[in-house]
Amino acid sequence: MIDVLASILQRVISIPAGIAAAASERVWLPRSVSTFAGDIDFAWDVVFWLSVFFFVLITLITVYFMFRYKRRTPDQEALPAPDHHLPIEIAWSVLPLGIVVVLFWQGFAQYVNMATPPQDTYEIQVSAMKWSWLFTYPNGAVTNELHVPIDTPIELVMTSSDVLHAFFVPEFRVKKDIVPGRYSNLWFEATEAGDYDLMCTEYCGKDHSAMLAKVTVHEPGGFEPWLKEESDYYNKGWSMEEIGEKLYNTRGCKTCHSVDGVNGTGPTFLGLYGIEHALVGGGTAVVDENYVRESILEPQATIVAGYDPVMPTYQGRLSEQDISALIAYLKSLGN
Amino acid sequence: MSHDHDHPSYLQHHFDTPEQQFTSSKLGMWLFLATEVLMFGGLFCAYSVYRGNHPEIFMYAHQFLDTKLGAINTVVLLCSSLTMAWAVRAAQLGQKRLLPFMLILTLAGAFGFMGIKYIEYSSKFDHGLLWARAYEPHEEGHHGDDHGDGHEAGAADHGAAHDGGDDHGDADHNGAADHNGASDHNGDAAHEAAAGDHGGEQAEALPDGVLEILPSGLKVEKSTIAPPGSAPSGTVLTVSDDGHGEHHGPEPEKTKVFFSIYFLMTGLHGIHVLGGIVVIFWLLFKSLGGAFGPEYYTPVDLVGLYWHLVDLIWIFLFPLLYLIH
Amino acid sequence: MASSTDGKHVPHVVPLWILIGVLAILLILTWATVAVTSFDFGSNMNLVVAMVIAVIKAALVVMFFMHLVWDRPFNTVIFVSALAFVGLFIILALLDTGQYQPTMIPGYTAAGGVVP
Amino acid sequence: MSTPETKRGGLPHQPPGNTLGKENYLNASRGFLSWALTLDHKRIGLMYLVSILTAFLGGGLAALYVRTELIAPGQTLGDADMYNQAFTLHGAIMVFLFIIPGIPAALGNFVLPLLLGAKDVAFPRLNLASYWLWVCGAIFAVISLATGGVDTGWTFYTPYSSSTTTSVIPIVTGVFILGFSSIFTGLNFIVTTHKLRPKNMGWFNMPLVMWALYSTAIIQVLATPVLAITLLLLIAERAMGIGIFDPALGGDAVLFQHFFWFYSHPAVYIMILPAMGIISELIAVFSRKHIFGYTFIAYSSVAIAIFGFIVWGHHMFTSGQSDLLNMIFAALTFSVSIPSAIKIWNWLATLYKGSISWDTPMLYALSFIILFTIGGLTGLFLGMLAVDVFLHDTYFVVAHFHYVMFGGTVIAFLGGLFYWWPKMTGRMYSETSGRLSAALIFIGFNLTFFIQFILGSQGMPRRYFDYLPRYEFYHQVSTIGAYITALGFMVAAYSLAMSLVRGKLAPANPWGGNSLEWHTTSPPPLHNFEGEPRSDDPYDYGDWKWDDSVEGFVRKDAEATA
Repeated sequence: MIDVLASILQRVISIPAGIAAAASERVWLPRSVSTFAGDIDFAWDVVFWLSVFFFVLITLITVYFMFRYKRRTPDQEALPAPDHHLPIEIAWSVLPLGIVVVLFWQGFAQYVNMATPPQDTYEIQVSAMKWSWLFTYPNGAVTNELHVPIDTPIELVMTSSDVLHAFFVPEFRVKKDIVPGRYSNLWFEATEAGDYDLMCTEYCGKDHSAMLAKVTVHEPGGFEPWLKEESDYYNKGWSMEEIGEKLYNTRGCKTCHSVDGVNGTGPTFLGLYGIEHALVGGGTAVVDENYVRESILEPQATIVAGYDPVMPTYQGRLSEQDISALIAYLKSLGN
Repeated sequence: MSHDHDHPSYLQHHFDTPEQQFTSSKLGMWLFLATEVLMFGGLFCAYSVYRGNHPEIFMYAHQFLDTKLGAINTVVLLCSSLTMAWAVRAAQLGQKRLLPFMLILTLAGAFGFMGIKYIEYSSKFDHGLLWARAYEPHEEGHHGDDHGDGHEAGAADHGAAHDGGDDHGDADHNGAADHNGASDHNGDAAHEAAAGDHGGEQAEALPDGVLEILPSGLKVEKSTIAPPGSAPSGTVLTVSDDGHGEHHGPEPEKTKVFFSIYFLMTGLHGIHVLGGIVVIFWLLFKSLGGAFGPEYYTPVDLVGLYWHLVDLIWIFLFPLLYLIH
Repeated sequence: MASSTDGKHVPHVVPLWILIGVLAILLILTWATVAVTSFDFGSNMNLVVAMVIAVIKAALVVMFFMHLVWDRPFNTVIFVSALAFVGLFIILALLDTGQYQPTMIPGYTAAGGVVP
Repeated sequence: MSTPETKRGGLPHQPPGNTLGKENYLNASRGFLSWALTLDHKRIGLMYLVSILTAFLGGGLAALYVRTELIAPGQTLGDADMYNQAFTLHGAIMVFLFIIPGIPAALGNFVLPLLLGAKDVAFPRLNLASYWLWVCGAIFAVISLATGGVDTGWTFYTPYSSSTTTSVIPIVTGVFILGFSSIFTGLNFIVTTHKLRPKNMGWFNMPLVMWALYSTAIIQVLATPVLAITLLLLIAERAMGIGIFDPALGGDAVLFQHFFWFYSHPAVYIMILPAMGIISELIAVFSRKHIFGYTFIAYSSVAIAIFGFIVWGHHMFTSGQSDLLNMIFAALTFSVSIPSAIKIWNWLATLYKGSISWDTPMLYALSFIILFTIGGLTGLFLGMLAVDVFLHDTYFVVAHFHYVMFGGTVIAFLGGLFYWWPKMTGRMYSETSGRLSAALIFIGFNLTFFIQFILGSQGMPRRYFDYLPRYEFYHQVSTIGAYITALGFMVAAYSLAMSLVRGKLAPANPWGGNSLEWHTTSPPPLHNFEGEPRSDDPYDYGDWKWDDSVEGFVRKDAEATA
């Protein structure tokens, strides 16, 4: 408790420094790094300055009246003024109508842009699950971080294997829910190389806020070599343990299973192989090849005591070879 | 008090006149009926969405409902609606013996409706035609696996669903009556003995792809499409109906959603009928004590409105669930 | 309709012949709605016919059994607006789900998470 | 007015029209059952008030937990599960147990029959049933908390809600029951408004808060049943696996959102409309000036109620709803902004040349105008399709709806509470502490939530237990604001609680209002009025004049106020 209070106090003390830091950055909106981000920012600016105008107007009127007509003595009566005025009332009913039509049009026109992908997009399959992302490229390479070439329209075909998730990269100004049982599509074209944060914005349970990934926009010519490097681990002369480690890092295992002995959403992999687990509903299971294989393909079949049944199946996401590699890696983590 | 000179016992203190009290109650009741309409509206919406997107499910699955029983139930409910309206009239006219009589007739209709609903439900339970998770269609008369005639083990568990039938309704009642209480065909030895004979024998001399011909003329066919929810893939039995070509074909995906909707809609409606039974009993009790007359019959009127709304919902449920074409 | 100046409530009594006549029509319509299922009117016309019959039946019940023709108009307003909102709900939901049907994955079953 | 009795119980200076120590609704009968089974709308209103304030305390503590957790990235107080349950609890309690019944069932129950000059609501037993249903729903919420809590968010989106292992069924059952409580209140109010007005009170002689409560009641009656069926389907989904909403069973997850928002968007207007009604009263009374544009305000309430039904899809712009529907709903959404704008302009016109008092209720009303303006204008951002795609499910949305729900409804609720407090209890609160609470809440609230607009525009998603370091500063400011707001509430609670102990006795009409509740004593007698109240224009304050000896307003035509 004291620790908590001390850390909170420390945060409070650091606030002035935070103000200085925040003031040096742009306050509204992150950088715009996609082809349509600029248009959306324009729509934002329109409604932003309109809002500032009306906010200042209404606040000024309120505060001015509040002081100008303040009641001085308890028996002070109001000054004579009309209690209705039809032309004025009609005016301030109809004028906002004109304004909102403009706003609707701004929002709608940009939306149509975002909703219709151009011809010849580069298509990447996105698979969202609790609580990680997998990206499958046309050549079969699979990663857990998104890499895209610059200045190329990218189309994402997204599926979820469990609950609702959403794909959101603030700098690209794109967002789309990923609905289980459906294909959700989204496209964008990045205009600046660099690393950006991909976040899940549809609440999906415990580690919702940890369902992050990096989006790397490659410089021209940088994407193809990277993609080649990422595909086909088995012809690189790596050992099975090394491939297993690579898979562990890129296929979402590490979101829930650590290799440092700390149990997370799932049991740690360190020293896991060969031990005997107590299971939910009684009984035990020895962590051997068959058990690991079953846990990957049918994670709901046996649940280790003390954990929730939240792991998605990797049926179809990992090949037999991949599973063997992961088992080899698990063995290398010892017992 | 503004109404101290004329203050009937039924007039509540915050109303000035019986007229005001009556129209208030009536307005309140109509608002309540509006909430009922919107509540059922949600179910009708779910129904429309699934029917709009998967007409094939509805075409296929409605065959398992018994049109004849549905129609009889419609008639029963309509008649009880008349007796209810008549009861209101009797109360208005101060016919103190006719009122309880009409209420009893209405109750008879309500119980008749629930009785028929019970028969329908138990038939569905026997055939495993239940909502999604419990959906496990199987044919009562068919017990091939138990008799070792070469069918895949477990086929009967998730196999043929039986026609409940607009055209073969009689076959279904017989089936339902015969096999009542024997839904667990693996555990009920007496039933197996009774049903085993024709099931086992017929299957032997059938053309390829057809696993069984039922007495009603239905062919149980082999299908390669597994109904969702049945775990292992393999031989699956479906029903085709030679009489009407449009009912042919394998079971569509998501058929179980139809039965989810069927049970929800008829179930919620059934609960409303049960609620109606309770309040009509209360009315009956009060009317026997002579509580209602021309000057005060509000409860009869309001319960009447409720009962007619229950009837009204059934008027839509019947064609939407039973009469799909 | 059922009002009087001194606030005493005077009921409106529905003549018996109307009640019985309405039931007779309802029964005939019930027979008709079953009978028409054996005809194929093409595309969705069978549904339309069934719904038209159901609406007529419902209207008869509401108007006569439920006294709405003799009742205060505001009660009709309530009932009709309830139906209108249901209609709005169904139409917009149908419009939407119909649009996104093509994106559905056939045979989808969830891979992760279980129901307790 | 009855002849004054001699002071009893050693009460200090008792102004005429104060019935403490004499016969009033509070002491008409005694004992627990006389409250638990009361049919008196005033007592039911008070019971509601105490209950929803208890719920508010619970929801507020959950909010403070959430804000404290977020003061730094990573874990501060508890783990992610704990955080998820805390924000779910905060949302569910505040929405279903506090804000929806808040103004209509607590304040509305107390004042609605008084405003109409009626003896009670049309169906007093139904009213009592509504209260006990609320209690029942609250008990289910507590059960779900006791059996492991819920982590779905207050929206219960499928398939998460149909697959999580937490206690979803109890809380959904609770909300289902609360829905019926809300329906009964709405039904009662509609019938009361129609049937129990005095003979000379036409529709356009009603106070505007009546129009607001009436419009709210329409929504309660027409929308809440859809929530009931949605929750029923959700329960069936979990218990029976019916497959309507869960894709794993053949259902459609987006359909759930249609169902949910068909209720929950109109429900937003259940929350804000009565608040607007209260503000219309406060602005007029505390300016001592006839409300400007009565008809426009009255019709705008009804318009909001009806438009509220056709815009639900704007919660689903990124949900996978089709482009066609996105477009339709985006266009319809803006329709709601017109009647809201009308109200703001009319309130400002009412202030013009008024005699504006700075009493606590008025301070709340004035802060309402500013906060609701921000809430409404930021709604424009979210109504614009392309901009909403960017802002959806970020803190911008969180800030927006808190400006409407908290800056709007809660502020108006507090204003109304301070306004009618003398009528309810017969006691005046201390203006000093009252004004302090209004100022603290205004400052704390803006600190908490304005910063969240920036946070959201930077892309910070909502419902995040942990966040990227670049958002830290904004979260810190927000958390500090939350504590200042909490302090403001403590001051408000102190102010009201102390008034019960040592508050001055309230006159019949401390503010100079002319709606009918000010024509009876404080607190009112059991049957509300002595004789038939005389109703005229509720916004004509010319008949009342300030009387120093009473410290309140008295009728000019009253010969002797005794």
